[in-house]
Amino acid sequence: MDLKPGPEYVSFREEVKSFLSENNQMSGKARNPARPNNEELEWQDKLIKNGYAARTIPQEYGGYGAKPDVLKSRIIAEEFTQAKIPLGMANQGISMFVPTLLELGTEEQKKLWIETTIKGEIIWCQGYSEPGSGSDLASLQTKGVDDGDDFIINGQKIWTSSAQFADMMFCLVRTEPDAPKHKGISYIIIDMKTPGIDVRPLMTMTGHAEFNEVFFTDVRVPKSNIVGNRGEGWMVANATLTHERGMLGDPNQASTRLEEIIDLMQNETMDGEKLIDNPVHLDRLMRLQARVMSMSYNSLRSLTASHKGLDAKMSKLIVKLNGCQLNHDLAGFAIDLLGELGTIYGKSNHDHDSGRWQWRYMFDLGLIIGGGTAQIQKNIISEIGLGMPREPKPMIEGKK
Amino acid sequence: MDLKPGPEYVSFREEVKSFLSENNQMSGKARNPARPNNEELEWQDKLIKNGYAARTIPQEYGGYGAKPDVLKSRIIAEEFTQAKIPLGMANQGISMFVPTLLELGTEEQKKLWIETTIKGEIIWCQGYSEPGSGSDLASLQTKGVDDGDDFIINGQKIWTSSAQFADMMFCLVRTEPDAPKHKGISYIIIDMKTPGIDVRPLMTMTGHAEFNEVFFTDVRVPKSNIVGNRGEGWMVANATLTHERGMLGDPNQASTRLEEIIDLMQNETMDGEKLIDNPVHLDRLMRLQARVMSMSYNSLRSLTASHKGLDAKMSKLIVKLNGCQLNHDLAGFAIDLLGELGTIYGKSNHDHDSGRWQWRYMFDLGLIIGGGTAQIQKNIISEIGLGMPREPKPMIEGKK
Amino acid sequence: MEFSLSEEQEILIDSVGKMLDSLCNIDNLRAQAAGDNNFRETVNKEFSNMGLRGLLIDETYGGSGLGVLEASLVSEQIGKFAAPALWVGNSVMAPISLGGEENKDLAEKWLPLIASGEATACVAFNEVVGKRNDIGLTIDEGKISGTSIFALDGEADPDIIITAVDNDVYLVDAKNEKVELSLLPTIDSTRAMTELIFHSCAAEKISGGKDLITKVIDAGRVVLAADLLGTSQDMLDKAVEYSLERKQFNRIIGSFQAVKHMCAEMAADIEPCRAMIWYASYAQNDIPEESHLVACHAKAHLSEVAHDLARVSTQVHGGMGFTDLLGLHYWFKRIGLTRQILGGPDLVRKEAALAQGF
Amino acid sequence: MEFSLSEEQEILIDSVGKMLDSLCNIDNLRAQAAGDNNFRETVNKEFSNMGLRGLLIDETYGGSGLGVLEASLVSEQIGKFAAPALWVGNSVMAPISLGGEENKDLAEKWLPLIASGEATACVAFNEVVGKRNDIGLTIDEGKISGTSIFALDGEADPDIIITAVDNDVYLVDAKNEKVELSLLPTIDSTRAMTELIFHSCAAEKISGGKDLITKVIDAGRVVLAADLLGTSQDMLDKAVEYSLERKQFNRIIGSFQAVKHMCAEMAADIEPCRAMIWYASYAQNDIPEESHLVACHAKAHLSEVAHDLARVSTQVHGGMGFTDLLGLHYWFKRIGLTRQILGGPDLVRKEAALAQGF
Repeated sequence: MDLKPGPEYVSFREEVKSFLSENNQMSGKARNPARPNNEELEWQDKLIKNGYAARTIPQEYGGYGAKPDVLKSRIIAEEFTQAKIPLGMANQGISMFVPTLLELGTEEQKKLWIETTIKGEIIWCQGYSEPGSGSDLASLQTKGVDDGDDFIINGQKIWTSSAQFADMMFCLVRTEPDAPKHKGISYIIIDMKTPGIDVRPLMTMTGHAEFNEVFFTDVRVPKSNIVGNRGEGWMVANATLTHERGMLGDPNQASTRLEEIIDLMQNETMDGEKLIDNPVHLDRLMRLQARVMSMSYNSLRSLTASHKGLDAKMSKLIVKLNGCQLNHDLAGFAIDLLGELGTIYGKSNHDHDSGRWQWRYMFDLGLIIGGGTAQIQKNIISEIGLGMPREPKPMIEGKK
Repeated sequence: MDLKPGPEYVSFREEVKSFLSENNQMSGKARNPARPNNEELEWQDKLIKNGYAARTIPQEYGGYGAKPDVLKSRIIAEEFTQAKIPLGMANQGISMFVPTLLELGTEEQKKLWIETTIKGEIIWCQGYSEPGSGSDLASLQTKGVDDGDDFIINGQKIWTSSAQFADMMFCLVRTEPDAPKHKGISYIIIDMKTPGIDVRPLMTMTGHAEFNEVFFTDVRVPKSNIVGNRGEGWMVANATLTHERGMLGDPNQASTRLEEIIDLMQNETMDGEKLIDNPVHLDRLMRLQARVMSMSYNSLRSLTASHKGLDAKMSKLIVKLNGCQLNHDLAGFAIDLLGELGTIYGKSNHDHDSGRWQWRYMFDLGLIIGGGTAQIQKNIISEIGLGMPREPKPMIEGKK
Repeated sequence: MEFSLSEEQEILIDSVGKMLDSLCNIDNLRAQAAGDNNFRETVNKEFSNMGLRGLLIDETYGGSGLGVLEASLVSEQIGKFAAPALWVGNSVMAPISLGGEENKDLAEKWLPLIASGEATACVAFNEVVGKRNDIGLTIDEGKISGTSIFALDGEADPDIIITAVDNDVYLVDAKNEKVELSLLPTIDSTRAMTELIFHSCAAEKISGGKDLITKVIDAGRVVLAADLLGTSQDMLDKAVEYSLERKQFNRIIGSFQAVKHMCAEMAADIEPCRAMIWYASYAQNDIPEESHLVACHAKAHLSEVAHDLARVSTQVHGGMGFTDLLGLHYWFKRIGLTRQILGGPDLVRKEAALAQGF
Repeated sequence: MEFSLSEEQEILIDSVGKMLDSLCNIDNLRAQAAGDNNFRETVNKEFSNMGLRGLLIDETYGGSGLGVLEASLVSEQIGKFAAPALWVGNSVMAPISLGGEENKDLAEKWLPLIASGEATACVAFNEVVGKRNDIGLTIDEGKISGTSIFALDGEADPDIIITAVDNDVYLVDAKNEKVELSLLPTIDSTRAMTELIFHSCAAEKISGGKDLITKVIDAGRVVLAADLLGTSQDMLDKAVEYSLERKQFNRIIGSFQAVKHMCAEMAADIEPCRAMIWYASYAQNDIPEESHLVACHAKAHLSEVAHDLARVSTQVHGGMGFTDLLGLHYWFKRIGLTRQILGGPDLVRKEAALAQGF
């Protein structure tokens, strides 16, 4: 147990700091949520060259080629955040597709896609969920019919963020209709410009379209676009699905929100009393602060484990369930603190940031549901974490 | 909607009041938890004669013979409680066995048992649960082997309160080993003095033995002791099981506890501040008070329904789940209010009633578990109340 | 003693329910969210036609002379359909404000018009419930200045404004150019909220003082609580219905114990609230000594129960609950807003404690 | 940066765990509950033999000179087995009270005896945490009068009493007839609680003042929180184990989603607490600027989590959990007591807020 950084990391942090001070013209620059503009592409390029993006991607594929070091990655994240300077891009292509390709792609696929992806020249979207296949993803129905050198794809995907501007999609398609559900799926790369692809924005409860639906009608894709072997797409996808779950429920977000809430309580008043002076509010704040702290320390713990190449086990399994709920509860608290003002959603001189809190409150509920619902998370925790049996298959189905 | 009582009930309340003032020598008399003594037997007799006990039991079986009127029963309960005068006896024989007999017993059985039971001359205990059959009661294994005019009973019962002093037991026994589990059970009357019955006190977490285990070794019981038909005991028992669940979670108990907690908060201090002046405690008190109120009003609602002979449906189904949890939470709050003093359990000049609260906190947890666990209650609410399907039978069992 | 609804009350529920059922659908809610007023106007015209607007107004003024209980039963239906009906302000708080004997002339002038639907009243009590930051009203020589936010039923070009300053209730001519009305953008497009800015605007005092303020707020809270009951009960019904249709793992999700227990817990929480609403509403007219306390508890308790229920029901709906496709979020957001108006739960519980001298 | 336990720490856990595993069983807990002291004496003798009592005491005084983190790791094992070990008072709070340079002579006199197990210390800080009703201590010309309840580790005929009055810590000769010790009857028979009555009893002031009081209470709270972690983690493990054995409806109950999710929720709640205990304990020695706040949060948060977990674990055990047959209630009650001592969660959260100037 030693929370003081070793000399190697002290000097690394210095490097990062000096790089940031040399580049403080980037400070406060917000990232374009859609396609990166030229300035961002140049910035990404510079970050890769200096090892602050695509850090562990081999140089032959355009990366920086450093060996993995979670502590250095954390230092980069911390310093960039503090300097309010945009970090390297983190889209689904970079965080999910590239790792998959590195693990299971052919040499040709790696050469073809990794460099352009990490540089931000090519944007990817993910085609996994379907309207009928959420928790039960493996039941997905989008079909790829074998037609010589191609597959002809028909079906529908949902929850595909950035599909509206993505160049490419990595997609799960049922290519072996007769195989058992987990063994009939292939992981296929699809060019979004292929005829027959229709992208429709998916409006959510927040009033925004954070996601899309993607419809496929006789979309022709060469078989060479399969990653891994035909019929093994489920296994290929799971390599990165676990990765995605790790990303949800990040405690740093909770810490930041807690700080924002404390500011709010120190600035807003009710009947002349600062909210921070209301003992009932304070008690609720302390309860939340304790949860935030415990989750931050928990992440230090699993961080150390992965740094040592150990399995963080339960301490990792609970992050999505606890983290998303905690973020949601924090937003709910902020709204309650603002009371009627907390319901303002839209342009108004009475908007004391409630719009942001309300968006978070709703979007986080989506995160509690998405990427493995809370119920699925509890199944995973009890089965993988506690060694309890899986739900027995029902003899008869549905209502008696 | 009219919470003012009708003239019939106003005058009835007067009758009760005057009866109580004529009998205020009984005021403050505690009921002997075990067998009634002579004074109690005489009192019970007087109550029956005046229609304040065994009110709706037909006169031919020693009752008062009034027609059912839940409002009058409530008035009796209210007035007796206020006058601190002991109500009519309410043991399992009176509350569960007698109603069963009235509904399904033979004329001979009624003549034989009802009068002696309601007068308190004969005390009954209930032999339903078994160590291996709690939630899944119908799987009970206590066997009754057919032997001419008798059954020979072997097995074990658990959770039998008052078995240590009861004269008789009404008991569920598997008499048809080859029938499906719900169809192989008979409801049998057993004399506790029969050779082969061994009663052992069952110590619980409270440190007291509120229940017993009862062991049967070759206990011979005449077949004429069956109530209802052979093999139909499950149906017979359920007539009263529902009745029992109605008794658990009574909101009047919660109201009384809330009053006690308010007294406590007005009398105890922390660092010189009355507990009632602590805003955080007050907020918690108000949350509990709202739950108590909603459950009291809910009971008025189902009371009216049963008075009209209607099915109270959901408003009745939730009483056990909510009521037991509420009582438990109230006890937990009282303990927290007393803090370290709240842990005192035993003779001490620092015992500010914490002994009573701790006993309730633990015993109520037992009630949450007993008489249909919270999980079973939720199954019932979702299936009977909301029309959701029953758990499908598993194809394979246990751990995969 | 009879703690149940009368036949007349059941008929009232049924007729209002049928009327709203025929008018309300997701397309209308969407159009309204997009700024179209037709839906609101249709609903409120129908309320006039059915003579509902004067439900609480004395017969002598052309109303039905019914009580807060009936107002709550109607409110529950409004909540169930997330309907944009003028109700808690125009038809509950305003009539009660003007109903007292001491205000006969004001009553004679306005109540018949409100009952007939020819006039509507906007009610601005937010700042006597609690003043946020520097928002609030002052009165000087009969003229009101300042800002009041989250006023009720101000969206339909009201004729009068009922508001409270310090310890008195006032009536203001809403057409007076010394007062500006504007809609507040909130999460809930099914219930409009209005901001009022007074520039030393003339006001008539309504006698009744602090007691009247309390009485009006209590009624408003109970009727809002009834709205929460209707909205959340409907979210539970929708969750059960969805769980019996949606299949995953070759089973309807309603056959999974986790989903069943989520629904059972919602039912166990909401069911006693119905009796609580009945009692709290009945108490407003018939048990004066309890009316304030139960009103506070009804508003606070329903706010908590409905708030949790909205989240769980959405979870049972899974991804569909999060999208706009089913429109479930209109109910979710209506609960989110109603929870906070006329006092959020913390604030109201504090009042409940005060009411008992704690 | 390394947020994990060292090999030495793992060995410490392992050896203490093995020792307690060999000594502890339900029969011993029952005998102890019935008033038999052998079990407690055996356990504490073994603690001396293993040199654990001086874990926090400087090597120069014959201790191991380890930190609060190690004390918490031991405490977690003690909690896991619900063992009657003298620990938080005698081996944590007392050594820290006497550890300061300014108290060299007292340290030289007592710490070697505590380290060797020849002397034991009872710690009475309850009233500086919070005074209930008229209970409390006063000091007049170096003599202490009054009552202190819920003193720690006073059951084994202690030699000294460390207590705090107003803003200072004091050492009292426990053999002085001016102080009476008696055991308090609590729900928890696995941890003895002592009442002390002082009749103008001579006391030596320990320098350090208010800061020392805070430092000692913080360490005590963290180590009690670690005890709660051990007790509740064990209750979760027992629940899972039982659910995999117990059958109902021809299935092990651990295959029912309701039971699985109860266990998953317990795991999700308790797991982050382990990291919290590590951090809070480490902070006591290495992050002084955070030590007070994290100590408050660790005690309050673990008290809440363990309290809920104790209830749910008992429910998973069904009727068996409610009986004495499995003895599960010894863990349940240990949590019930530990939650309340050195400050219940409400009180400690208030301190946490104060610590941040709120």
